[in-house]
Amino acid sequence: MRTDAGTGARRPREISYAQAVREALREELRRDPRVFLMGEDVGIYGGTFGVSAGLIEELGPDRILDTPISEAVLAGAAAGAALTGTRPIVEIPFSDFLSLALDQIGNQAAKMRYMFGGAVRVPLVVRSPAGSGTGAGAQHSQSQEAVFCHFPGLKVVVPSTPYDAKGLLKTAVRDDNPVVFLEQKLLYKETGPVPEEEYLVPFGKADVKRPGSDLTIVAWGRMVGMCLAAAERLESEGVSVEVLDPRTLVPLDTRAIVSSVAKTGRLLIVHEAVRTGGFGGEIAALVADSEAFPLLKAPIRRVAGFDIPVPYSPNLERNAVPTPERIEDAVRDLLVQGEKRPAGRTGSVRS
Amino acid sequence: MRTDAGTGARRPREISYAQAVREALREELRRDPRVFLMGEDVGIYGGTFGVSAGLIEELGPDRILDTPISEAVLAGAAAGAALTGTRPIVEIPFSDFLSLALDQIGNQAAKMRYMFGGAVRVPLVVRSPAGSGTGAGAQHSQSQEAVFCHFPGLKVVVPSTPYDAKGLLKTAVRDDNPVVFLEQKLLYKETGPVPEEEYLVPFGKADVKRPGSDLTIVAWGRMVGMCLAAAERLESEGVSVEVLDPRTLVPLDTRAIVSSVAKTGRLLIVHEAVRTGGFGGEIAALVADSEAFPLLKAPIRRVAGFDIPVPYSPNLERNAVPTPERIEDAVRDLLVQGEKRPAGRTGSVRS
Amino acid sequence: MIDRSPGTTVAAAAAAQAARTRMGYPDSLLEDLYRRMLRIRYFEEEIHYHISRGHIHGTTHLYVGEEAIAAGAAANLSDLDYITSTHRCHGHAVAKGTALSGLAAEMFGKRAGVCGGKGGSMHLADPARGNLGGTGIVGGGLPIAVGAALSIRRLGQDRVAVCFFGDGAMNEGTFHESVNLASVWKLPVLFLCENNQYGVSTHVRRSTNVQDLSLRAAAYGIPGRKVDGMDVLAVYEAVREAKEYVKTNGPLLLVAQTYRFLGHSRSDANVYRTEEEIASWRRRDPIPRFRERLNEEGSFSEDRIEDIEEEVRREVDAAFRYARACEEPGLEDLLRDVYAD
Amino acid sequence: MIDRSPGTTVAAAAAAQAARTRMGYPDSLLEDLYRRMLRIRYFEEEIHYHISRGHIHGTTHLYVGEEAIAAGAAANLSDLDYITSTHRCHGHAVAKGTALSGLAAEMFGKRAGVCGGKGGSMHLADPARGNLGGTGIVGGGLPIAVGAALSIRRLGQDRVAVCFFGDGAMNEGTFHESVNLASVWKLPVLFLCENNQYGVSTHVRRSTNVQDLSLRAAAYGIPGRKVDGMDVLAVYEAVREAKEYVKTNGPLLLVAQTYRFLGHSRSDANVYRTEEEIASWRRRDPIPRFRERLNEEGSFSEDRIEDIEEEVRREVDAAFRYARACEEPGLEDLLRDVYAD
Ligand SMILES: Cc1ncc(C[n+]2csc(CCOP(=O)(O)OP(=O)(O)O)c2C)c(N)n1
Ligand SMILES: Cc1ncc(C[n+]2csc(CCOP(=O)(O)OP(=O)(O)O)c2C)c(N)n1
Ligand SMILES: [Mg+2]
Ligand SMILES: [Mg+2]
Repeated sequence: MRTDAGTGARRPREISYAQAVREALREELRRDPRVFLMGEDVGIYGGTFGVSAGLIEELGPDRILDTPISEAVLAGAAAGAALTGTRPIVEIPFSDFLSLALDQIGNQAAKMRYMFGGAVRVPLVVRSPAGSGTGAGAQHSQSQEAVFCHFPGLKVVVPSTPYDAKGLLKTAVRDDNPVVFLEQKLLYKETGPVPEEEYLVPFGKADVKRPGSDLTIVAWGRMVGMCLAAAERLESEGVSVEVLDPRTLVPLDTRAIVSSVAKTGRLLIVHEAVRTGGFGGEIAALVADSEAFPLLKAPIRRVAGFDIPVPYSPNLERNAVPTPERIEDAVRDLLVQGEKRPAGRTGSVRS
Repeated sequence: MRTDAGTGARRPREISYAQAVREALREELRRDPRVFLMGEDVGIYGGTFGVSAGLIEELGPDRILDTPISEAVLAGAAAGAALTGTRPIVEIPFSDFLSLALDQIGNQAAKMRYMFGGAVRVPLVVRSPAGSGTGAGAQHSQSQEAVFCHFPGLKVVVPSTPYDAKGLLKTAVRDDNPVVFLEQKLLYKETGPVPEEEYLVPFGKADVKRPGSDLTIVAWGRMVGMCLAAAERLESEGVSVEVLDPRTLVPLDTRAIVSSVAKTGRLLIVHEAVRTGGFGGEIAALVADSEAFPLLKAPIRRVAGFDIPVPYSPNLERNAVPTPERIEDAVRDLLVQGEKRPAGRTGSVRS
Repeated sequence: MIDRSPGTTVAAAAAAQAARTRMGYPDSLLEDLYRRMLRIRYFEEEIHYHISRGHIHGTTHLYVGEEAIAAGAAANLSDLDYITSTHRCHGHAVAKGTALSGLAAEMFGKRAGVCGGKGGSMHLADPARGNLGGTGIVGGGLPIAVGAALSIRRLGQDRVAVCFFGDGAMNEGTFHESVNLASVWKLPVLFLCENNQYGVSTHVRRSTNVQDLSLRAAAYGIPGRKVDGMDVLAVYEAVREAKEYVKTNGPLLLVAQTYRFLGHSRSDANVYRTEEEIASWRRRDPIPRFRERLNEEGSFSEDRIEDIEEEVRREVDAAFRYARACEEPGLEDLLRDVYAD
Repeated sequence: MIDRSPGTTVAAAAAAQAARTRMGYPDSLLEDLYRRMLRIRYFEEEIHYHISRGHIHGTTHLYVGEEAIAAGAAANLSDLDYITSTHRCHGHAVAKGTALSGLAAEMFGKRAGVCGGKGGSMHLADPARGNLGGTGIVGGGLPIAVGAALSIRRLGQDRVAVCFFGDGAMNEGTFHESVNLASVWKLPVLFLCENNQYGVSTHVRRSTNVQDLSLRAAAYGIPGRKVDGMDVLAVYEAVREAKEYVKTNGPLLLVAQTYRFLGHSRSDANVYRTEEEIASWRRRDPIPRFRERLNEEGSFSEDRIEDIEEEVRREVDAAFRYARACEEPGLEDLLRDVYAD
């Protein structure tokens, strides 16, 4: 905590998302000697986005392991290590490459506990940066959280702020299950308040990033900030938008989502991943079969990435994923829809 | 066509799902010399489920290629071959192993056309048996169609009858895009009418497997038969269920689904894949944002696999995925829900 | 993370034993090796019987013919040492010392099974005894073994990880990545290839262009060795040496030549092998072969051998009787144990 | 499937030319090699300039220092032969003969780019000229090359596939699976490893335990060769021989020793290499080295060499002027070309 000059009020310092991740890594590595970090160029290079910079100098090459380029064995070795008393964290330079490790993550690590009748714990974290916007093309820009959510046994985390990134990563490292931790590469340089004291952010607890009454936006990762900015602009039009960030998709805080929608009567889901097969479908389906369903004043809408590989050209790339305009338009449209609807729509709540 | 003894009416012969797939393979291999089949043990062994039995004897080892056990290179080599003038079909013994080839399927084959600005076509088919019920455990029993649906550039096919299997596979082989063709291992021995004359089943066209007026079930693969049986039993209770099989999930016949739901006012989605992140969410979301939304008389429900790895013990395995009872109960519950709803619910149709 | 209690290897115990037979090995070791092989053989024969009668559902991959490898390897390992296994995992699980009752119960999908009935034939495991489990993914176990060795290194333990895999698995990318990583980090992993000549129907000559699989070690700068996988003592010796080597020097690739006497799995019509080929390998059956040596060269009387056989037979029979009588898991187990809290 | 028109290799044309210099090669070939290298170097220098000024967004992986490999290899290939490339793909694309204007336009994300602006730095491709494209997935191109060779075989064509990949890629599972499959099927693939000593910051000695990467060929029963990747004629010769070899015998692994003079990518702070190491490799810069030989041993006057340089310079400048002036793709292009009808 810092003291505000003048007032003397304490306010938390601001650090970047990348620094927040690094702090979580450092603290957990120092706390527990069983924890180690391995990945391509995580040592003196500091990782592809510099997140682990300085750690090898501090903790040494036994704890921060540079590896050959072989994602499958890294994920599988993490599982094997997790089974046998250590707590690995694996960094994969871009989350697109997780496809190379999917078998070890989704068919081995995720299933071992169940397959072995509960006889093991598999405490590992796979960290990897996701998202578009860096001009790196179709194979370096995807958001594939939905794929991992479809493998029971995995937990899936997508932090949207430095505060959440730090607190969730510390929770992930202490969790006894395989966790896929999708950092947002476009947020790495964004700063935000992060307490100096230790804290954890629990899994399965959504965060109301902004309260509102007319419409609920559920968004995660980089989209949260975009939705908050849209909500701000819409406020000047007299529209009150609630922005809810589930933070962890598995486990999902379904109750918080349903309550919010029950309150506002309108749901917009925003994600960067391509629409078809994205996790927005899951959330829409959960709400469409919840006690909020009869309270809906408008259709459930998704604003998501278009169903295309991420293009390279900057203008195309920017428009391949949700834009502030698309989000605002969707909100406005849902509000008009709501107005059009018959009054009898607010039906009985399903038990 | 056979002639019915007595009446003289022609009726199609009945063959098994496996035979139907084999016929499609044989016909396409004979029609086009650029087509070839490769995979582990597809030669004299006839493939893991005997689907390609006899083909190597007929067409020779240049067209039916036994391979080493290395799924990633098979998928990638198919992409490379497809780029350069041939039309490969790859068999992967169990669709669970597609995770090993996901990078080549989802990051290479699926994206090449777009990434290269439309300069190439990538005509390949990856065939693989999906589903539980064989007592083979968690790594041999999954239904992962949703994963492939989330990679734009892929088409995803899940045939539910011998007729569809044959017609869709022939279409797949002629398609100029990468197609993931998920055969249903528990259907291989099921028989059904298949004309002797050549026919194709188009992609993107849902099939009404049974017309009805009270509720729409959307189901695919092995679940279609289970839903049809449930619909039959429910009919005796005076419930008229429409069973719609999209047949291809990408491209998806959204219009057919929406029209059916607009007609019946109720939607149940049934899939064998685990619920969270399954393609049922996508369909629920599409309907919840369609012109059928204001016409819904009940929540949209999913009956799906539980969010667990597929267990081995027969009774557990059977209950890990939808059962006739769960389907029937869901239908009954939705009908009760509908009765409870206020009349004003059938609101205006969104343009 | 698994809880474990320490153990000693049979090898260590054997070394302590003074009396040595003409074969140069203590009787205790010879008996142990014979018992391990018999246990596997009888276990597999029971499985075969119950499978063919439909008492066990699902597929199975029987180990009959390959027993010398698991037995010879496991006799060098304590409960503290790790193994990773394959789809053909019964033999490894039996050899590693897990009670047959739990293994048999698992095969019948019973709650008392080593995996609570949730794993099945391809996933027999016993983490508390160092068996990190079978996997249905060919090549899927190799990275796991590397990870176990990473823990050994990180925790400063005096253990090894033995990674079983087949000739077919050797062409998976995970083989390459795993051996390479283990060699770069000099991890204590013994990569033990069971070359039974076939991956399903595909002969090793059609799945790779290199005749001697142990040559692949050169690609990783590690030693590659071969051993007659039909000779349990040869395997025992090779693994003993290899184990000492890998503890201080990093991985080693050991290729055991062997043969599976039965089909690949339940549904194999055996169209890809000749009767002569099968017969010629059956003549090298590791069990009668070792039995003869026990009898002729060892200090084992025919009576004693028969007693051992009888004992193991009873042990196996009891395990199967127990397994069949056990209760099935209930639906209340269905959703359990996906996540650890 | 791509449409293509036939072409001849520079090598074939050169062989036809009677006049030979003291170096034993026709001037036309020497000039061609020099031009290819210069084109790459100048192209990369322009990219470097525009990147550092923010005219080009995204990351890039420059090929400066490694030009001899792409140039020496491509001079052996016609438009009918295939290559697969990597994330470091500019040099391969330039060498394979694609017009610089389309490549430069792609780098600027323009609609006139070889990929319509959709691919970018890591995905330069020209399927009509046999370039099956770069890939952002390390090791991702190897299976593609095997597939191209499968088509060659199936269609009875007299072509080869040359697969470029890095020392780092050699530890990916796809390397293993691809070389193994090509060797089993004896496909006409030349696996050409550009060993620039590093995968990002990781020296090859820390990513594998085998000192001489060409030894890995032994694991697949195929020949492994080494070549000085800083000597364009050595590469030319090695690839010429290799090409003939692979056409009839199946794959070959050729490892070219080289070095990248610049950082791994845009964001490399170069903390992992010493100035001396860089300087020592820079002294082996393939371009001045070959220039000297042209001048001293060839029949090239200084004037002629300068003319060539001037011409290439103008060609590159024109390409970049063109590229910058081209229009961006419009939003109407955004959803196009995901699927072929
Ligand atoms: C990744 C993967 N690919 C294919 C299969 C199907 N399959 C099961 S066993 C087997 C053969 C394995 O051969 P090998 O490694 O030699 O072991 P063996 O069966 O001979 O003991 C194959 C192809 C699989 N289970 N996993
Ligand atoms: C599958 C995958 N893993 C990691 C990366 C990140 N990455 C990009 S280039 C590179 C190094 C590649 O080394 P090498 O193959 O030697 O090629 P070089 O860059 O030296 O030309 C890495 C690790 C990637 N792009 N793809
Ligand atoms: Mg084998
Ligand atoms: Mg390199």
